Amino acid sequence: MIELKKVFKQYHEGRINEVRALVNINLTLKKDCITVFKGPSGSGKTTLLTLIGGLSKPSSGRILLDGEIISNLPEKFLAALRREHFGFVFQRFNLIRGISVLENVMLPAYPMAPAHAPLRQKAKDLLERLHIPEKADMPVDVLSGGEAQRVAIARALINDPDTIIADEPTANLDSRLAVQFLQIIEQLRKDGKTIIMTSHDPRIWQARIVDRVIDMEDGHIVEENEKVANP
Amino acid sequence: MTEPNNSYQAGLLSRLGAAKQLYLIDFTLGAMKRRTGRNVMLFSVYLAIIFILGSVMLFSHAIRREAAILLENSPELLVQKLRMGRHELIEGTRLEVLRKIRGVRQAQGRLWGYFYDQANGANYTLMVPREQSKTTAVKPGETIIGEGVARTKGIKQGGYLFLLSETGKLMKLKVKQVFSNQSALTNTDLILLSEPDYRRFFVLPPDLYTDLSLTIRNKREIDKIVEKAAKLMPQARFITRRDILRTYESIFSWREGLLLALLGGSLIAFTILSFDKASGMSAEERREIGVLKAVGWETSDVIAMKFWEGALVSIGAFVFGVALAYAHVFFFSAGLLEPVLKGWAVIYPSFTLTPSLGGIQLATLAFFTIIPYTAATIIPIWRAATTDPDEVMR
Amino acid sequence: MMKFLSNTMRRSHLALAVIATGAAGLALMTMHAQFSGRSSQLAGHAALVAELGLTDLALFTEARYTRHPSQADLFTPFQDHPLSFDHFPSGSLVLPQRQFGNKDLFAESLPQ
Amino acid sequence: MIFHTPILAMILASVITSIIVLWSAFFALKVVRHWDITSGHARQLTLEKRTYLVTTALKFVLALELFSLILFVTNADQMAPMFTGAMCAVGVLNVNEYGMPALLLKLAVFFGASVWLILNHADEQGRDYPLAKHKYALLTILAPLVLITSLIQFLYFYNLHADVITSCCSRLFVPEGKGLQASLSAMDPMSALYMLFISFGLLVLLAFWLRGSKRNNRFGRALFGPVAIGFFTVAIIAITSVISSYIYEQPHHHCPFDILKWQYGYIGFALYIPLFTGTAFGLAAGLMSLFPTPSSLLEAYPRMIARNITISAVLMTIFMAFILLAIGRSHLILFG
Repeated sequence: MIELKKVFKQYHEGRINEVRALVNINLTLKKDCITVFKGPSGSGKTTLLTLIGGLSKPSSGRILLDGEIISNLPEKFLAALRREHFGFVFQRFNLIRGISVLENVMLPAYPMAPAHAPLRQKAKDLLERLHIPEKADMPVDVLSGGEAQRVAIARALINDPDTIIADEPTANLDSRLAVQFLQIIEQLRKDGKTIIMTSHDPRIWQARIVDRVIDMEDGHIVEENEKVANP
Repeated sequence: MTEPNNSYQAGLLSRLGAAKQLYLIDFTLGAMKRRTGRNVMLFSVYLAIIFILGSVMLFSHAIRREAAILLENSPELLVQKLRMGRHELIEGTRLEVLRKIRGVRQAQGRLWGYFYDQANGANYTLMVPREQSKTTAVKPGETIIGEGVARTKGIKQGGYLFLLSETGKLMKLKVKQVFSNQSALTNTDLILLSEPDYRRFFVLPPDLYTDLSLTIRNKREIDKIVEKAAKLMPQARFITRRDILRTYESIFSWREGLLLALLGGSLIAFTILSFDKASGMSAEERREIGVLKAVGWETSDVIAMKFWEGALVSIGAFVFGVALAYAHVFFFSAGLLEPVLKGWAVIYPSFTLTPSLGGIQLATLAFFTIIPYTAATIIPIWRAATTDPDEVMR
Repeated sequence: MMKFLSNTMRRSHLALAVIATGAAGLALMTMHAQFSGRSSQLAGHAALVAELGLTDLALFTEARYTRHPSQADLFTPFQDHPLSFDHFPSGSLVLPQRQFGNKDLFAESLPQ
Repeated sequence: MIFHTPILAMILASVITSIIVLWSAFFALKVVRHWDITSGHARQLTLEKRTYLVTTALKFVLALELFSLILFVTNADQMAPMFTGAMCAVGVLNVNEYGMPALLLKLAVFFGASVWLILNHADEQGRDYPLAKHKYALLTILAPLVLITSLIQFLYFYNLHADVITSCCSRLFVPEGKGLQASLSAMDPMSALYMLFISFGLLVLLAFWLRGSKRNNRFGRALFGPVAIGFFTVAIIAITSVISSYIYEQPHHHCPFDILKWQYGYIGFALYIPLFTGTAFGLAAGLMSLFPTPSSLLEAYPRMIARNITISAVLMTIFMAFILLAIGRSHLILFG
């Protein structure tokens, strides 16, 4: 369970190009539900995602994960926390060229240096589950948009995180692939994962499986509608 | 929030453990594949520098060691007469004076000098072997020549050597033997003559010698003996075996230092190159590091990974550079360095050095190449590794 | 072949194997140097030097003071011209004999 | 000044080390002044980022200093023939008055850098860089030490003239002589050996007592530092006065450096590496217990000190094992 208390975030503090990305955010995100932040670009939803996922620190205020303050942890512990709790799916997938698809999936586990063979097998199984096992040993350049996203999802799952954070997941996908993406998300929710996404794609925040939609504008939370517990 | 999953004990072992480093190397080599052009260029420059530096150092060290071993057998004490500061022939009568000094086992005159051969502009060293020499004894009309002489005059064993003496007469000598390449380093330009032939060739009165050589009974007394001899012959110059050894020690270390100072320039250029290469971060590389940190890599993991990139290039270039230098100096007898050493001499010994390679040389070479390179990449690697993870979301 | 290697063998194993062979090569060279250092060839050469009483290496045969640096007097390079330190290329590589035997004729002129 | 390539290499290395440590010290001053873990302020973030640079730089410096120390001794040994009267490294180090101080300072820098890195490793376990102020204060002491060492080492090389008459082992390590080396070998072999075993026993006893005791007696743990240094000195004296004679199988050969040579199977390394690292861990444990236990490392901190003490004791035991091996293998019978 993630709580944000009186969180502010400015970039380039004190300089002329100071940008106030987030203003006085107070938020509690419960486990085992799908939350979507919607709003125009520049509304601060991506910045909020970086704070929740421990990618950056707030200028002021506190962020708690399961009751423990994580906003002033040294970077080393923040990274350990990311490894353990969060799986990221980026808008542009951000797969790394030069290493094979399988290695891209295994990458987040490198710092903990588990045994090599079981890790390879685990990555293969993940690719299997996402229906792209045949591309394991190929470079990432051969992947299509949809395939690249599924590899990115497999990478996000390799460390068995309890929360998946996706930034504009369907921005580069056509409607068929978007539906497939939602099916994967639904399956992950059944597996007990918490999903946090940002999107300005109606197909996402209007989807029935979404539990909570939070509307944001200019760094503020505008209004929120909590769905009644979906069937 | 539980303690990070690796408890303190396991954390230490796995974090420092080899398993993690292997994963980092996996990633580094993969990432390096993308920028092969730049890496190959850096590797070849690195290899060339280590090859050149290695050749100079190995050659100098080997020849210094060989000189020390060989010249350990040079005469213990030599006496030269000087007049007007110039080397002058010394009278045989001086031998009795020197033989009277306590501690001198034996004193004998030496006859050696130079001969400039108009035909090919070469300088030969003519010498009379000492009485006690057996294998190098030469009867009148015979000669033993160094391989350089045989090579430049195109004569073989059994053939005849003709020398035009100052008196205009031609001296004909039968070549009894030619010294092999193995001893070329000290006798490539040597021509041994019997004493009568030598005196006839240079028109020398019977009692004059080039210098006198003394053998001393007890090594530690040399300084004492030199003092006494200096009182007897104030104007003479005394050269001990130690002087000879120290001459060569300082010649070669001075020269090696000179060459390294010259190469220092290229070293600095190379360090700047590596600094620039490491800090030349494309946007893609910066984003890539952002991704690594986002998916859970710590800054120290990224630093270790980047360090491995430099280390693999360094170690690879060092190992193969030294191997090439070793082969170049000891199997091709430093062919590339020959023009530098040869200068304008006509005769240059075709010698093969006894191979010598020690820990100190490897360490010194590493200090000159790997250390500056690694030092130069510390700051760029750190700057790369501290890119903010959230850059990847922007 | 490389494709096969990089698939089954991890890149790190491959890289470390290459470096290990390289290091083994270096160790081999050091042993080779150690071993051939004691070869008879050197001993034969040393005996010759002892027998003939040779004093210098025949590396630079251009002039007296470069052929026999330990024997030539300090003046030899000057004999052609008082200021011409020496003009043979190898002269730039050979440090003039500073000790000049035990009696420093021109002690005060030698740089301290 | 002898234009000798290993010398040029060591001077280059000392210049690089001095530049890096000097820069890190300036950074350390800034940390000691502005370090405030609670503020999310931009400056605190850059300071945190800078800590990584300092740690990486000092790891590089420690590795470089270790190799430089080994090269310093082995090169001195190889240059012995250039000096009349020098038979081994000791003779070469005595060519001028900067030799021995240079060696001792290099040792001090090695210990300083390794203690800093052990301290840094402990600091990294804490959630809020608990020991940051302490380790950077230590850095501001380490920096001048490195500068002085580089200077003394340069002065030593600069005043190295080929034809200087120097005195070496046979004349130096003779008990009647004066100076540091003489006192080292003044100890007669028997009592040196007793001293060695007694101080080893004391060290291991202290280690066990500290491990056993539940109470976190900081004084006892702080004592371990000086005990480690004490044992180190006794070990060096023992090696010089008695163990070396065993290894060389000659009662009068006391040189502590020749044992690094291949003729003696590099036993010198087998002795010195565990001894040096053991002393470093002992020192680190002693120093760490001087600092108050940081709040964020309440139970981890004492455990780390205890762990360092154990590692130090284990390394010293390995060292003693090699000592016994050296004595056992030697045909020399010194007493009885």
